[in-house]
Amino acid sequence: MRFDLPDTPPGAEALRAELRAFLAEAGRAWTPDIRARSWMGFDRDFSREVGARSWIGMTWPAAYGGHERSGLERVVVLEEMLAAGAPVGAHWIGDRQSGPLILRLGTEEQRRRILPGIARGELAFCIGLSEPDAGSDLANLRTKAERVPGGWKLNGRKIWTTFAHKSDYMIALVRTSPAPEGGSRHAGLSQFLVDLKLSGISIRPIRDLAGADSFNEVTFDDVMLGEDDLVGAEGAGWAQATSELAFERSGPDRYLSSFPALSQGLDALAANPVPGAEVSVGRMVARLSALRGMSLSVGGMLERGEDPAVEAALVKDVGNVFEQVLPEHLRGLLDPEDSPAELRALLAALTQLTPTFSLRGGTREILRGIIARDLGLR
Amino acid sequence: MRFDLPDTPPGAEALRAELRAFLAEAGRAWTPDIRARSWMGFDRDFSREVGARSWIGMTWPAAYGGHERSGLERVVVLEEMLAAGAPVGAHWIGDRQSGPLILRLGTEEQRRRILPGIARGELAFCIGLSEPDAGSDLANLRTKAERVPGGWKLNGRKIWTTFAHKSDYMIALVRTSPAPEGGSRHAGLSQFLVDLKLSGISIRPIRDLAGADSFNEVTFDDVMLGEDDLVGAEGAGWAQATSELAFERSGPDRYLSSFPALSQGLDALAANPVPGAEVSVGRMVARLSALRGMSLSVGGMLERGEDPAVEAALVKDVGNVFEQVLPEHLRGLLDPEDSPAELRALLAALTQLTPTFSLRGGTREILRGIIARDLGLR
Amino acid sequence: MSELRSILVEQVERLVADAGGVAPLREVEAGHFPQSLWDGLSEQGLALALVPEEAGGVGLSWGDAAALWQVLGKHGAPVPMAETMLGAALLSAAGVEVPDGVLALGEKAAPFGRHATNAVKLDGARLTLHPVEGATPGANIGREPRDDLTLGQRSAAGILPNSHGPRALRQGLALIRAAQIAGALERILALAVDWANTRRQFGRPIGKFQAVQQQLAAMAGEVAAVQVAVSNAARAVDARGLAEAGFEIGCAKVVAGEAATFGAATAHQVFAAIGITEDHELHHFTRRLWAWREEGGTDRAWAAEIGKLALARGGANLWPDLTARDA
Amino acid sequence: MSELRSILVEQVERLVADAGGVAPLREVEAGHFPQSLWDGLSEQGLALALVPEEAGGVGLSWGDAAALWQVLGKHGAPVPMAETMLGAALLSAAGVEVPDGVLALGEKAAPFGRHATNAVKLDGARLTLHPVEGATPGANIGREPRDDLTLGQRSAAGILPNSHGPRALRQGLALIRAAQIAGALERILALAVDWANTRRQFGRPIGKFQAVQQQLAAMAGEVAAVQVAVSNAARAVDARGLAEAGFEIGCAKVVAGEAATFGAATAHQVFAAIGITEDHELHHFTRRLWAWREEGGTDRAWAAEIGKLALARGGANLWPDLTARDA
Repeated sequence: MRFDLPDTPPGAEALRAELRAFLAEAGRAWTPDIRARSWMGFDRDFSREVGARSWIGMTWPAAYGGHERSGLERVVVLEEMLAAGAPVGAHWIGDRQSGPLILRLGTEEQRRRILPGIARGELAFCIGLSEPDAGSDLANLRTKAERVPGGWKLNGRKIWTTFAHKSDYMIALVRTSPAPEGGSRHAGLSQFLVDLKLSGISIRPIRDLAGADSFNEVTFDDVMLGEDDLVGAEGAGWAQATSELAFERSGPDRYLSSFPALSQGLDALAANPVPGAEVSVGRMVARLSALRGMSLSVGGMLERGEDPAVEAALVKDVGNVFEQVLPEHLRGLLDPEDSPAELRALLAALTQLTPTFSLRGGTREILRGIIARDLGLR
Repeated sequence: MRFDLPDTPPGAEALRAELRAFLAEAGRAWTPDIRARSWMGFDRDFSREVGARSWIGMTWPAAYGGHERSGLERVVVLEEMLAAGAPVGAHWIGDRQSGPLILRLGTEEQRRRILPGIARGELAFCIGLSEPDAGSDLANLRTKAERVPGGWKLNGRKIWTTFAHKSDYMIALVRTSPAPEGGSRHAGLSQFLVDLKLSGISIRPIRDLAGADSFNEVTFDDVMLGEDDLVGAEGAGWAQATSELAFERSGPDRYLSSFPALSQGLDALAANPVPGAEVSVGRMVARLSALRGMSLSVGGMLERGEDPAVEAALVKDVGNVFEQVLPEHLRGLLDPEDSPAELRALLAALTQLTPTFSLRGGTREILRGIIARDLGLR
Repeated sequence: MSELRSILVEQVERLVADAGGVAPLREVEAGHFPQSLWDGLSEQGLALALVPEEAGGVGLSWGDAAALWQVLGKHGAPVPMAETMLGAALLSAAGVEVPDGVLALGEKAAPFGRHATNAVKLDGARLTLHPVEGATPGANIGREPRDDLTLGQRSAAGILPNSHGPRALRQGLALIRAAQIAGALERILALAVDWANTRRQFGRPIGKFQAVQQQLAAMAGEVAAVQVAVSNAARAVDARGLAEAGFEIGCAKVVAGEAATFGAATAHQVFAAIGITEDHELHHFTRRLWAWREEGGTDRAWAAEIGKLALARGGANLWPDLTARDA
Repeated sequence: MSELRSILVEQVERLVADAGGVAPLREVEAGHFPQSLWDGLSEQGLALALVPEEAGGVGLSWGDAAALWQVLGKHGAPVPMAETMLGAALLSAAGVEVPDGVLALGEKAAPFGRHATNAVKLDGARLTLHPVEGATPGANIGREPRDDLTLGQRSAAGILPNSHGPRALRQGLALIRAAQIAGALERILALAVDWANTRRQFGRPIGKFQAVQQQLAAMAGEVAAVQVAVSNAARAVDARGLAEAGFEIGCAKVVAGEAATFGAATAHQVFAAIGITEDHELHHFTRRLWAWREEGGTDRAWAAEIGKLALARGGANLWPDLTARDA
């Protein structure tokens, strides 16, 4: 493993200033629950505004609606959005995963069809990975697409699909041929671009423990896909999806989810000083600073075209622990009876969300397994 | 699992008072290093004094030098010794493990030969379990005793044997017949009472990282044992040793090892108040109180003749974590520069000792495996 | 466990199970009071369980009561029976006749206050009883009613004996919550073990994975610690009265709060996605664990109190104080 | 990593390796100074590495220096080269000619003070150089010399520029220790991985057990965090000078201290009994980790400082402040 801090991109200061002005204005309307959910919050109007300001698809070619800026400038945007707790869920997946996938492996037709809409903040994506019998163990996927004249016929069921009920498209990983006897269990999987308005698709929202409906179960019943809905190479879906995950794991969304609580917690502690609180606060701030450096380093590697799969797993592992314990640390400092109502509400919302932090993008056990292999444990 | 607090034995108050007076006097001579080592410290003079006061072999029949008191009175003695950080290592193993084993499973001859000496604080014992190729995995033991006319011939090597170089006897677990093909890997092991003065035994002390020589490697080269040195049944050694371990795991030595530092830390904090320290202190004291309750509950079960194997594993697991983090918690409160020299020395000694806490009596992973099985994980 | 206690525990277990598992929890979280569960428990005379027999009650020990609260916690039982038991015990101790129905404790964020006919207030040693005239609904993170009440003129008053002390309400509530936490932790541990034995990943039950085993084993240790701490606290109340059991109650609430945090996180980690769905029963217990650790004094608040005491008494007294409190 | 830095790192790696692995560590812990190792490093001009070229030094950046200190830490190199580099940098910055030989930093518990010919003291911006006239030997938990010195009359003096600030010595030492911790952690992680692949229990290497894998993976995350925090701090010194890099240095020392504690515990847990023997090399590194986390300010002390600053600046400034410090 190897972490090198990248240089700050030119113009970062000005970009940050623009973002902060925008977010300060937009943020007036956000309740503690919205801030706590941040990228788990879905707000199409907000995403369209972000798109209008050229902050989605920032690194993509102009031909596809992108803005041809550097990856590190993009990181500036992501950081600022998350630090403010902005509800970025309607464009997050498209900008982070689905768009880059299509740009890298999609056909020219797919690029022109999809990317500009994502960049405008108008097309929302979800990722169809998990299934009832395949959570962490994706090789066990059963949803399948069969070749038929003119395209593919999709049947099966995806679960835990975030925002499927509000999205336009899903990138689905499904089986297109059986795993070869004695061969890799990961062979025979392919990725498809699925328009969620197609007939044969039914979407059932699954309410979560906090009462929100971000998850879904999506059923495919003889859904007809065109030839041009296959993304990348047939049978290469596993490798494609895996490199997508690596990309996903290093972003600031892996350590900033609880940040709004820290920021508000500082004010609560300044207003009602708690003896000795500075030590815990300093420990959280130090770790935040280190995590930001780790995440930026991976950003720099991605920018240079390197493959930081393990570094990304490390960021997510250390970052998730931080996100999960941060509300607990604050709770250990601030007695709820003495805390401002807004912070109390934010902490209550976070408490119910934190269990998800170490699930999305791979469970802690899976990530640590990846890291262990890289360390040379065999 | 099931924990019920036992009633305090009658006379406990008076017994505690006696012990405290004795320990206050004896403790004048103990350096921080001695207090930090506590039951890892070996002091034959001290053990003889403890024996003279009838505090060893307390529950054994008078016929074997015991004092026929209750197991809960015995717990009072153990607690007071450890809370004071007394160097009890010269009689600890004999009193806790080897004596009870011989009392339960030994021959009448063995009882008369051994127990009175232990109770007087004169016979010191060590336990020969680990071998170079068998640490946690005791089924892999290679040291073996072969039947020969008149007894047994012992060959092999034991390692990590605490105080072998200062002890009189070892209770050794060795192979007396090969593990049956396809049968239990634990079959064919037996326990022996080994007089360490026998010819053919060589003992090499292993210095530990703090420079102390409590560990040893013990080599047996055609050591001749008598018929009457077999303890318990031939081939039943594994079960015998395992039930011994369960007994070992629940004692106050599993959560009190760092207690002297807490006690001195309170004084240092009272002298130089640290804002907010009371919260950490309260958490440590609360956990100490709960652990004491858990340990006493197991003591009560043993007294009633029950088999608290899992409860004992739980005490050791929770207790070891407490013992290990306690010095770190104190370090998190007291800057070394402001601490009294004696506390600093005590913490330095403990820092180097804490890694051993989760080894002796079974590693954390092994213990948790035992607990998981009992929970019904399969 | 005494025979009486076993019988009581079994009775309450059965009543709560008969009420339909998590059904009453869903009911109360949707805004309805599970009247039949309340009635069933009331008919057993549970509300007066801590009132001495000579005063018309059942005369249970606090140890027995804590065992019952643990059962209530194990089922998340969404009725204020534990609170009512405490209120009745205090009223009776102060010589006030115990009214029928739900008793609210205090007037701010009172547990199930909207369903109470009367509320108990404590000021120093002076205990007063008030009719509940109105309630502003609120809820904790477990979605249990926690209401701010409008109380009428006191309808009765009395003086608590010294053995109860001016913090009897807070201490009693802390012990209740610690006991409920012990029960809820026992429940989610059992749920997690079942799930680990059922759910398959990578071709085998996840309970076969060492990482899962180690986490659940560590959780079992925490559950045991809370159970012992709660027993110890209840025993101290029986031996010396509420006023003199603050240390043990505080220890129980500290250990319970820490274990609730760790246990909820561990269970969710084992259950992964399914555990955070509304349909699954897990969250009824984890949300209550998160709520209960805050009520009756947080673990932080109690730790500060115990810690201050220990610091004031000094290192040489720590061990003698601890052992001197053996009930 | 720049090419210059790679070459330097490689050179120092080779010199330290040539000195015989842990042999010099055993030597110094037995009371002897590993003179040949010191001489080898000195001959490379390392002592003057942070002195600008125009002042006769090598003119390395702090980033380069931190990389070297990490290498020294990785080998536990028991010579005060990092301290001497810092002393020389400060002397040179204050316009004082740098004397040959070991430099002691301060006079209380001075690292390797008994082997120093001169000592550097800082009072406000005033830096003074003194001959060492006597030493009362002491040691840290790593058994490295930490001596109280008797110093002679100052032999030279100068004023540090504002860019260094009155805490330049403490901050420089904090950065050194954080970098050494990063290196030592890298080392014990590698040792633990090797051991896990070699040591067999229950018929397979212990590295096959998921519990061991998960622990070492968690440790790798901590190692990465320290490395990044150290790079970030060194970069801040290069960009803004020591005086303005207190925040980043403090962050590095906090993260390093926490990681040292966790990493040493984890490595010992993996190594079990063999790891706590004097014969095994592990403890040379874990004892140094325990010692180094205390020196140059504990993680607690630095956390308090950073935390106070963050509290004074308020929540709204936390993120802007953090990003404004991008070097």
